[in-house]
Amino acid sequence: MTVRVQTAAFDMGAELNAFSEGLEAGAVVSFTGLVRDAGRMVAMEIEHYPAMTERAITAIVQEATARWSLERALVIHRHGRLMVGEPIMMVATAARHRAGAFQAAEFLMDYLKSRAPFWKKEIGAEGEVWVEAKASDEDALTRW
Amino acid sequence: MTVRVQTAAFDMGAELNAFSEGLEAGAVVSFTGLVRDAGRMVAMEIEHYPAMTERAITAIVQEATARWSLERALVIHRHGRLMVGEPIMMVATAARHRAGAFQAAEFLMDYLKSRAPFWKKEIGAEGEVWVEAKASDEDALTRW
Amino acid sequence: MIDILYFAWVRERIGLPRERVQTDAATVADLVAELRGREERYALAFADTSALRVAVDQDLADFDAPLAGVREVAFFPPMTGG
Amino acid sequence: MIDILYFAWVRERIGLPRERVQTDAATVADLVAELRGREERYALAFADTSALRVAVDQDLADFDAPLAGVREVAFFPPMTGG
Repeated sequence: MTVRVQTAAFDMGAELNAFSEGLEAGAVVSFTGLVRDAGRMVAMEIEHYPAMTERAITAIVQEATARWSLERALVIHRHGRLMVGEPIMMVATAARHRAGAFQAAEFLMDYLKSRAPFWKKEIGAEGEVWVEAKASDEDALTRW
Repeated sequence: MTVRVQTAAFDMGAELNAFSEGLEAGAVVSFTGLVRDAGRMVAMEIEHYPAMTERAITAIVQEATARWSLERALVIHRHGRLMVGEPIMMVATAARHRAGAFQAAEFLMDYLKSRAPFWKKEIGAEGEVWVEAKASDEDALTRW
Repeated sequence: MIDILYFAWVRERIGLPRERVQTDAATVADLVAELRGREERYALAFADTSALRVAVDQDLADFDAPLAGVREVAFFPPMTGG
Repeated sequence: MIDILYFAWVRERIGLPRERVQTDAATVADLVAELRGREERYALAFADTSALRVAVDQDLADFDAPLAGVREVAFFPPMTGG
């Protein structure tokens, strides 16, 4: 299990290859979130709660690992200032079969969205606005 | 949309990076299937139906692209002789939001498993055996 | 004339990957009945059609699909891609 | 003494990221009531607690969580990670 919280950009392809090296599992799922250009946005600023972040993510990853018997799991999440098109975060899961790898990755994403202490702010030419949590993200948790 | 059917190995990380280059979408999901060591297996032989394969996969990818408004979709599937640990195939999807990217990738996998003309044979020290289709894979299609 | 293709264990049981046959079979099922009558190896390969899948001109089809105008029929076990 | 941390727009409204307070509040809700009484900016930040989340010693908690033995309380809007 690897959990990294960092300001630095990362190479999602290199991460996926390193994650898959020497696996016994047959199924690897990855999710990468990129800064999407939502209109006049020029950058995204991500704030987090350092003392809590790794601990909260680690607990989520441990739960997913146990529940879907993952051979490996990876979460990378950035904070600080990010440009449009840059990767924000990445999740990878490795399991014996595809259903477990997919479900674990979706579970991790749903929990990271609403339970990991990150807050996104969109920086536009005309000002800044905090991204509001979506009811659909909170609802997504009820399926687990 | 990219569909590739090939004998050559591929670098999943390089593929994921190329796939994500310049995307406007915010969510990228990838699935990679690896040759899993199912006991005394030494290799996997994958047969396919050349005249039908690309056409069948293309139809599946077009359906997924329309249904989940994908910005991009990628399917790579190998045939021929593969060693344990090697990637067999890869799917990648890019959508505005994570739910669409995940669903499209799972849909593509479910259809590739049961509707694309590939047949796997496990080559072991003591003989060869055709992989049998699983009822669970056929059942998985009913959810779409 | 129709090209008939065999894949995976169907190919192995029949002992060849493809052949061209002259047939008046109206449907895939009629063609299967004709092939079964040829030799033991065909009878074995087609013993249980519920274990087989068929593609007509490279599209998945049912065993009652008509063969009029068809150029290629392929028989194989359920697919195991992905 | 309890460390109180503020994040995102809660931090911006109150104007500081953290402060140390002396309090006899028995629960998070009591602490919120105390803070609201301090100054207008606190009253504004805590006007609608349904729009806020709280962590007690770095674990998500409810507003009725007790504060006995607690060293750190954090207030923030619903998280938007991922």
